[in-house]
Amino acid sequence: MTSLDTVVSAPVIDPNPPVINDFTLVVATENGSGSQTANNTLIRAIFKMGVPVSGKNLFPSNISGLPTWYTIRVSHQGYAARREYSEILVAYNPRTSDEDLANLPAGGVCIHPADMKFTTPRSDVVYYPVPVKDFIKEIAPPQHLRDYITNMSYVGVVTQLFGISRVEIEHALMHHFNGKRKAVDLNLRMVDMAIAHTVAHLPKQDPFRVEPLNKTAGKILIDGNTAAGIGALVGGVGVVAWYPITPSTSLVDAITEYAPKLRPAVDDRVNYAIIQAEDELAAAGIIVGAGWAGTRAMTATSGPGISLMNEFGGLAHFAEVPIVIWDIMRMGPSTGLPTRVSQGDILSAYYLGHGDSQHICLLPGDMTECFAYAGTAFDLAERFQTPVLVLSDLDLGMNNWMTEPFEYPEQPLDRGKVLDTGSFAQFLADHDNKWGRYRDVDNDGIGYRTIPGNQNPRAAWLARGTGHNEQGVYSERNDDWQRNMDRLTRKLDTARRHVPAPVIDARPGATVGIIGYGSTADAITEARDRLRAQGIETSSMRLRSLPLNEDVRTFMESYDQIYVVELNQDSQMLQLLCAHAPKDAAKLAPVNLCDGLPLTATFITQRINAHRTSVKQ
Amino acid sequence: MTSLDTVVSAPVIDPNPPVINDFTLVVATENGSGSQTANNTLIRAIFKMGVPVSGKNLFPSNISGLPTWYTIRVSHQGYAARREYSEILVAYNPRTSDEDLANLPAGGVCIHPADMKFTTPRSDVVYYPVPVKDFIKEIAPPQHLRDYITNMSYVGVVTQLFGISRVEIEHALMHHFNGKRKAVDLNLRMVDMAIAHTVAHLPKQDPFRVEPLNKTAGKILIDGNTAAGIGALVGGVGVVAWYPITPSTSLVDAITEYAPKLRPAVDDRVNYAIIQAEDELAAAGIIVGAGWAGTRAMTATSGPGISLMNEFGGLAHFAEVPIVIWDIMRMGPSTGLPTRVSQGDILSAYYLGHGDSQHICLLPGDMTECFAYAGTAFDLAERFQTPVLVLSDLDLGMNNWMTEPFEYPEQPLDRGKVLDTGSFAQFLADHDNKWGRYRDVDNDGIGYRTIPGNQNPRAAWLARGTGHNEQGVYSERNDDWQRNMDRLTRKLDTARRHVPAPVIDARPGATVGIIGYGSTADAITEARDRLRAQGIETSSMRLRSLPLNEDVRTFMESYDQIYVVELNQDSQMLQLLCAHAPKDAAKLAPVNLCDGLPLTATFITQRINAHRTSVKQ
Amino acid sequence: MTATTTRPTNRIGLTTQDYQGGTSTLCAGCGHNSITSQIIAACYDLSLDPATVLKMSGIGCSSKTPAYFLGKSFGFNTLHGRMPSVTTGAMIANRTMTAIGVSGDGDTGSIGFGQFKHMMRRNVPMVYIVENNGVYGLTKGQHSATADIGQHLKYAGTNVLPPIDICAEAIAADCGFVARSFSGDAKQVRELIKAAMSYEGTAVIDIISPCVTFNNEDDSSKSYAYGKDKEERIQDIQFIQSYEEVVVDYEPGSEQIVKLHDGPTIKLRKLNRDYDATDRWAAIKLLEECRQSNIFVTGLIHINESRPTLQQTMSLIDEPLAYQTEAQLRPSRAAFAAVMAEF
Amino acid sequence: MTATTTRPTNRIGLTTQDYQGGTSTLCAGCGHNSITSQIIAACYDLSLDPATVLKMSGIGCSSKTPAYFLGKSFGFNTLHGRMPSVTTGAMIANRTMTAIGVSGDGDTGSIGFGQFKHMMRRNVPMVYIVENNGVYGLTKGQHSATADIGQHLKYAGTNVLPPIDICAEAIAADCGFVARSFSGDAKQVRELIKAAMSYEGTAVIDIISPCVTFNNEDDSSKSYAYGKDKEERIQDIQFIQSYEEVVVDYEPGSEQIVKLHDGPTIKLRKLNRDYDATDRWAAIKLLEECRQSNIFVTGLIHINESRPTLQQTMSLIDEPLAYQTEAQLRPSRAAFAAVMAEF
Ligand SMILES: Cc1ncc(C[n+]2csc(CCOP(=O)(O)OP(=O)(O)O)c2C)c(N)n1
Ligand SMILES: Cc1ncc(C[n+]2csc(CCOP(=O)(O)OP(=O)(O)O)c2C)c(N)n1
Ligand code: SF4
Ligand code: SF4
Ligand SMILES: [Mg+2]
Ligand SMILES: [Mg+2]
Repeated sequence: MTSLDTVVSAPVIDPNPPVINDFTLVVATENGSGSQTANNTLIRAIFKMGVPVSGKNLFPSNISGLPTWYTIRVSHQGYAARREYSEILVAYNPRTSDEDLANLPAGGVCIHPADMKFTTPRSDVVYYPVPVKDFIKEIAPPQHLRDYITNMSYVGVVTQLFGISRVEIEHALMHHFNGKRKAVDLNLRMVDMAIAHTVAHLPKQDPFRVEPLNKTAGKILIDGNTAAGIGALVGGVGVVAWYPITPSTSLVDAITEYAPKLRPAVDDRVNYAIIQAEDELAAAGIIVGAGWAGTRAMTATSGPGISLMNEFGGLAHFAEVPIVIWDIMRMGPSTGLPTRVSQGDILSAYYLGHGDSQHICLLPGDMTECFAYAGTAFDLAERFQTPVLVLSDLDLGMNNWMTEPFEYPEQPLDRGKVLDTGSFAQFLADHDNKWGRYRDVDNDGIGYRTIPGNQNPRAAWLARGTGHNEQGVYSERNDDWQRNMDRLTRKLDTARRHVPAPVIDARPGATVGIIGYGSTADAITEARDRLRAQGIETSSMRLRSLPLNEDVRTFMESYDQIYVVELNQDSQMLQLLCAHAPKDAAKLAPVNLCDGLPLTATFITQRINAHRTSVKQ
Repeated sequence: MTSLDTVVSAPVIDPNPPVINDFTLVVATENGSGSQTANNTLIRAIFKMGVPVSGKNLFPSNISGLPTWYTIRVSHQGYAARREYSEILVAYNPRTSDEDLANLPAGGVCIHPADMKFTTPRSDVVYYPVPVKDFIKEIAPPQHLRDYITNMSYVGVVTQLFGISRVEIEHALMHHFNGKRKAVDLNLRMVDMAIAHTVAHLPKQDPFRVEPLNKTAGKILIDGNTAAGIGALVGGVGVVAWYPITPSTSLVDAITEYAPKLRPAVDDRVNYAIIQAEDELAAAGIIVGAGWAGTRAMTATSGPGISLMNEFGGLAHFAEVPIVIWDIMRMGPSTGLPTRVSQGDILSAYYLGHGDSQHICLLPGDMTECFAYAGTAFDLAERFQTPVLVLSDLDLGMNNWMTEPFEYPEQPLDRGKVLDTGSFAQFLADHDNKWGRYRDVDNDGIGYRTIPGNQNPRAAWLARGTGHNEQGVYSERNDDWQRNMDRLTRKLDTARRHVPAPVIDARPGATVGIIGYGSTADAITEARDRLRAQGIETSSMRLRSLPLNEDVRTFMESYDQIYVVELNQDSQMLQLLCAHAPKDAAKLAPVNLCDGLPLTATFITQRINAHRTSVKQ
Repeated sequence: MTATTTRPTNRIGLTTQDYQGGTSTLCAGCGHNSITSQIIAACYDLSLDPATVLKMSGIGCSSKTPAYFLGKSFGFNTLHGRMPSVTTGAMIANRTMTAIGVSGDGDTGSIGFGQFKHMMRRNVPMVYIVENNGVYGLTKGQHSATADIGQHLKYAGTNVLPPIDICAEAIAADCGFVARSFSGDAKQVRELIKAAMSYEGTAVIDIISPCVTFNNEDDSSKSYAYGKDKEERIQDIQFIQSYEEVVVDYEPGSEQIVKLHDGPTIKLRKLNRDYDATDRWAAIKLLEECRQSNIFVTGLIHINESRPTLQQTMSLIDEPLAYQTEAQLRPSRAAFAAVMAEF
Repeated sequence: MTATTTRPTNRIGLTTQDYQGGTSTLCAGCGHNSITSQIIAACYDLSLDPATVLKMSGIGCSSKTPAYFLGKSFGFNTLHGRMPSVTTGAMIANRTMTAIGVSGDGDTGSIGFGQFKHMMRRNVPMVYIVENNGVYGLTKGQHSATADIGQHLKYAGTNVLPPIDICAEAIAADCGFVARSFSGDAKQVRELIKAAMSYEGTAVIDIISPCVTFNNEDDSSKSYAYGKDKEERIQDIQFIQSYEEVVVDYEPGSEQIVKLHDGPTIKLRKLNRDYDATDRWAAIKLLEECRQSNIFVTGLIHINESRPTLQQTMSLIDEPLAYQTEAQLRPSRAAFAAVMAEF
């Protein structure tokens, strides 16, 4: 799409032999034109044929009329990362058609409306023109559905050309329209018209083919925000307060959508609250109030919202109130690129608030973790009586990923050390009749908490962001302050041992380590396969949380050269790793990109190879 | 004052020989009781006797009635750091008198109202009772001045007992009351009555003496906020927007006070604006608007305000708007201890905003720098078109420090690369008729800026926090984004070479390095003297700014063991140093305190000695 | 040592002692301290179980006061200007609590203005007291947003901006309980607090509460002298609990009776004005009139019980969300499986 | 190729082209686009020098529009809800500029509510347009704070909270120029913008501006259908520049003439109502009446020229602070020495 990508020069594609289940297709349209239905239909049909597939939507930050690209990667190996180029182009956006065409590799495929003009047509590309206007004239859909139906024409052509199952297309439409036959039929008419046209007029001239496989059986396709929304409901969420912001909005939308199914109302009354606040400060305030009062409370936001939540993050940390903040990271600084991915909030989130504060952060790397960490975040927040930030990103959150279906959790909710009226009395009996909100009874830094409504007259305390002693009483004494800070440090150290451990893939003989986290996991896997093919064996560590722990130090000790892969400008995780393991800090080299696009395996291998060359010299 | 301090066990003091110009006196009163006049009088009188002196006020976060301690350190060596204990106590607060007495070293001195009862009187302390009530009865001051005049009684006793010049006391009062004879006389009456009483009834039983010296000639006593306020006016400030918060308020008060003198109104109209905003978000917004429009705009705040300024910090960084933010650091997290010192905002300030952003931060370490950096901050902000944060603290900002008087700046204001209507035309002529707000013409990362009012029809641009190209036009292209981020990185690297360099004191033969910054400078100096006496020679580096530069790496390379001294819990600067110089990161050891009190030399030496012992074992 | 005197107790057997908090650290004579006393008195009179009360505040001298009353109640001294949102969250999480919040004019009118307005819009059940002294006490005497035009302060100089009228803003935001009082008017403060605590939605009480240290010059509309001289009560207010077996007799015309949801009654005896507190339009008129003529009216300015509370609009269950058990919180396996099957 | 047609020019020789900006990326049919056109038309009519105008905005579809008009003017697309503070700073720094800001109902009524109110309190000179569609356009269709009770949206469901009335809030904040219009009423929008740009303090124009994508159902009070059917103009408004040599004749009784500070005139021809826009109390009444009866009145609701602007209250010099030279900014050596001698 842009020149940066073209540093990876596109290969020349041979029309023979067939390329089966290993290519990428990009659909160029305008947003607001309803291409999402078409794209979802295609991706689902391929997926249901048993072929691993993933979809990434590159869309603008406006409502309609601007260029959008949807990339569908078909990969029998199961690679889901972005690639620099796509072999197949559906050029349905006249405003970008020239650039889109230019980006095709030689031997690539261009499907386009018959009336589209290219300024510099290429001779090394296969064209499949589609008489879209004629189709539309014939079908004459209602005006408001026109754009949607139009897009179904490329679904038909693609289906026929690449061997996608017509049956699965129909199933996908049935799924999309919740079985509404009328809608399905209208769409199918266009699909079939396009199939018929393709059969009759568009002889196959390219090598690309989808063939049924058995690699998706039992799996589902889902986006991370939906996974997280369902996960939050399964995880016992009580209060969601939020303020709309891309790309986090769909997470709350998912909660709203699935709550009635997962937590059905009784007599029209519900046991959860979803409240749209007036801004992110208020959203944070509401969950701080709700968390303090004893519910599992969460918000979802993105960079600008994180900036606005600093003060409340610090309060929750210091008053020790459990809250969960999902940050679906988008490209910053500032308003930045609202619809582009980044991992740029690592430092902002970890250090949220002024003064000394380091927070538990979870770093989901796949759909299962997006789902599971929604519950884990609540468990950790309540266990450690503290904010937990879940740092997902736009790529994980808004794109379609293949995954095993989620499992119903077997562990009970961990509500942490909460004393109700009954257990409070027992606690006093067991502890010399002494209780203080912030007393470190168990030497793990975590006090015993009571919540409003506790009937014991001694159970109440006044939460505050000001200095306090173990009883929670205001104190300006320097020893009270230092002792409290030391306890908070101890608490973080306890947390260090409880947060999700990194996933380490240690390969015998590897001297090179790769550290990554979050949505770059697939690109790293693919890159490691390629490096191995090149003769470079690597071990990898996928971080899944902050604070960093001993495993991380051990991994860093074990390799001579370690690459830290991340999607930000300042190598933020690398900075944290340096401070965490100073002894091995010098081994770290950044493999970082900050251009708003999901990472590719090629970027990683190129950077690693370049670095190895430069070191050798 | 508190148990933490007592880990340093107080020495036993001999009544003989005399201890001259080397002791600390602490005045315990209630706040709101007007003791500030009394304390300032004492400190100024000693200072004018040519004896180095410093004062530190330990006051509560309320308005009146709570315990307050004012410590006056008299030191012929010129040490100005806090000490763990004071030899002389003025015990004027009945609510803390027992604890205060307990904290006196054996052989210490206790001056107290005659009617004060101590629960556990000590026999190893010298008492000087003062019949305060009798004095007051005799003087019968107006009711609203009662507390003030009462406090003058200890001024008299201290004056007489320790040999402070009565003439200088009078001068100090004249200074304080702006020469208002009536006020001076009323106060002097009490002082003289107390002197007379001391002469008659309180024979000297302790060794402490102030004797005239010549070590303060030409110097002044001032606090850092006043220095900064004057500095801002000298530095050409145009707009100050702020929201009241301790301990930054007095900085803006100083601007308000000195503006009419330094920037006198013409026809009752002024060329500066001081505006109290409705909160810190608005204060930040106002200076962003004012900086963008071309003035030197600043705010002063503290931790909670910094938290609220994250979003605007990111906008100013990314839209490249010059603003200056003074953070007079107090103890956090959260509301924390509003009247206690800390260096806890290093990371919050450096990384202010979400996404990738690292800001220029200045770290004044003395009064001269508080003054000078007010101008430097504007110069850097305009030169680099970016926010500059000045990280002072409560100790620097609100306490009295001895300093050389400030010098009128010899350098002109650096307004950076601003093109007005005339120079814009010239720029076009010189540059192929091309200009773009964010074009890196000079390869230093800094574009040429125009400000509203420029008459050239091509000079206008739309500032924004969203993605933009070199023209400042909205862009979502990944190459535009990455190129812009790379330029910002380049700009930071340019800044690295322009910000105030660290002050290095490299001693021959030293293998130990000490890194510090800000208000801990005096404690470090004193600690190094003591370590030297112990046989441990050290070199030191006082950091004066972020981003860190090459000098820092060189210093870190040069020593085997390096201690990083700071007033925070998480060793924040140490973390930055690790990331800056990974090769030498393992050499760093923290000497950090987070208890709200100014640092003492003893804390540093103890921690260093303990660390050396532990390493040896 | 002395004979044990039995302190009087209220309906649930508690003494005023049981409603006390820590020792105040405010200045002697601060108006806020009087309000603290009336909160204690009101809660005692109402026989409130301290375990059912939430004490909330922002930051400021005023916001410190929850530490000085109801020592047996949970509370949250939040952030500057952010009491509304935190209380909103707490009251959603546990709708069975009664929330009483104390804020300052700076806390509410400056930094917290947006949250204040949106809380009222949502009708979050809470008593919201503004201890209004026209000044920032805790940061030592800057003008606040409720300062009179021309108000002169020692350090801050003369205020040039028009004051925000807390009550007028509350009415504009459709708040259903809007009152104004004076910290020197102990009885009125107490009765208003009792009525407010018995009201179902957001109840705002703007109480002029002099700052003796920074803004008590006689010409300040926030001074004791001004309050004492200029206060004009709209009504004599009396709060009558539902269990009080008195027949609430009243003289129609000169008295107005407002029945609250759960039975208690507010009896308003009209004074100089013929004023109907249930008439929103009358309230708007009254406030505008008083603004124009600089009249300091106190009393129950407006009451409206028709707006649903936030928890009602959200269709929450009656029990506290906070007390839901795992069985209630976690979806059934069947429901979960059904959702999974959608993908 | 074709014969050069001379476009009409205004008094300073510019064509409408000179007031255009980039191509709009809003949805076709969006109300905001019409307002953009009227801003362009108004500036052209006023013969404003683009170099003297500041275009300001927050974040939202509405806030994108400054990119689509006055391409030769400086501007700042700030943060969500923060246009007021940034504009305040800019207008202090350079009081010679004329600021026109565009915000949305979410930008102003939700996140930006506090800043909005405080800007009016300060009387920051600027035209503040709220492109009010009752919905968050850019984040795809959530209810905003101006949404009608009962407003139903595809994804967000039904709104249960009472709407904020931008004009009523402006009047409560003592704003001296308060108007309401409808993006479909091009002429009124244009005349109001011209009047507002000639007004000295904060001028708020609340313009109903339908979001065709998310909130244009006929029953929405923010839809085209509603606006067209229900609009009731209070007056016919005509803006007359000072240099226009017309004798402003008017019919007393049925017309009202408002003279602005630097000479221009607003002529208001009364329609159904006998309405005096200079009467603040009348404005309050009108808005309350319309609120109660769901009437969509448009026109100049209130004008008051007596409040000093922020720069006046701050006693700023006439020249831009931003243009002060080093000699003006840096204290004299003598003054500096005198201050140093104080210590
Ligand atoms: C974010 C933030 N900004 C500033 C402050 C400093 N501050 C503390 S209290 C206060 C004003 C208090 O005024 P008001 O609400 O009127 O209360 P009062 O002290 O007068 O009762 C301010 C500005 C703070 N604590 N937090
Ligand atoms: C701090 C912050 N929070 C949230 C957002 C996301 N956001 C962008 S525009 C918008 C709402 C816009 O609504 P409105 O002001 O009514 O403008 P419209 O799009 O309807 O014209 C929101 C919530 C943001 N950009 N910044
Ligand atoms: S400063 Fe004013 S508001 Fe604060 S406690 Fe003292 S009298 Fe009360
Ligand atoms: S979404 Fe609505 S407000 Fe936004 S551009 Fe489209 S029509 Fe306009
Ligand atoms: Mg106040
Ligand atoms: Mg809107």
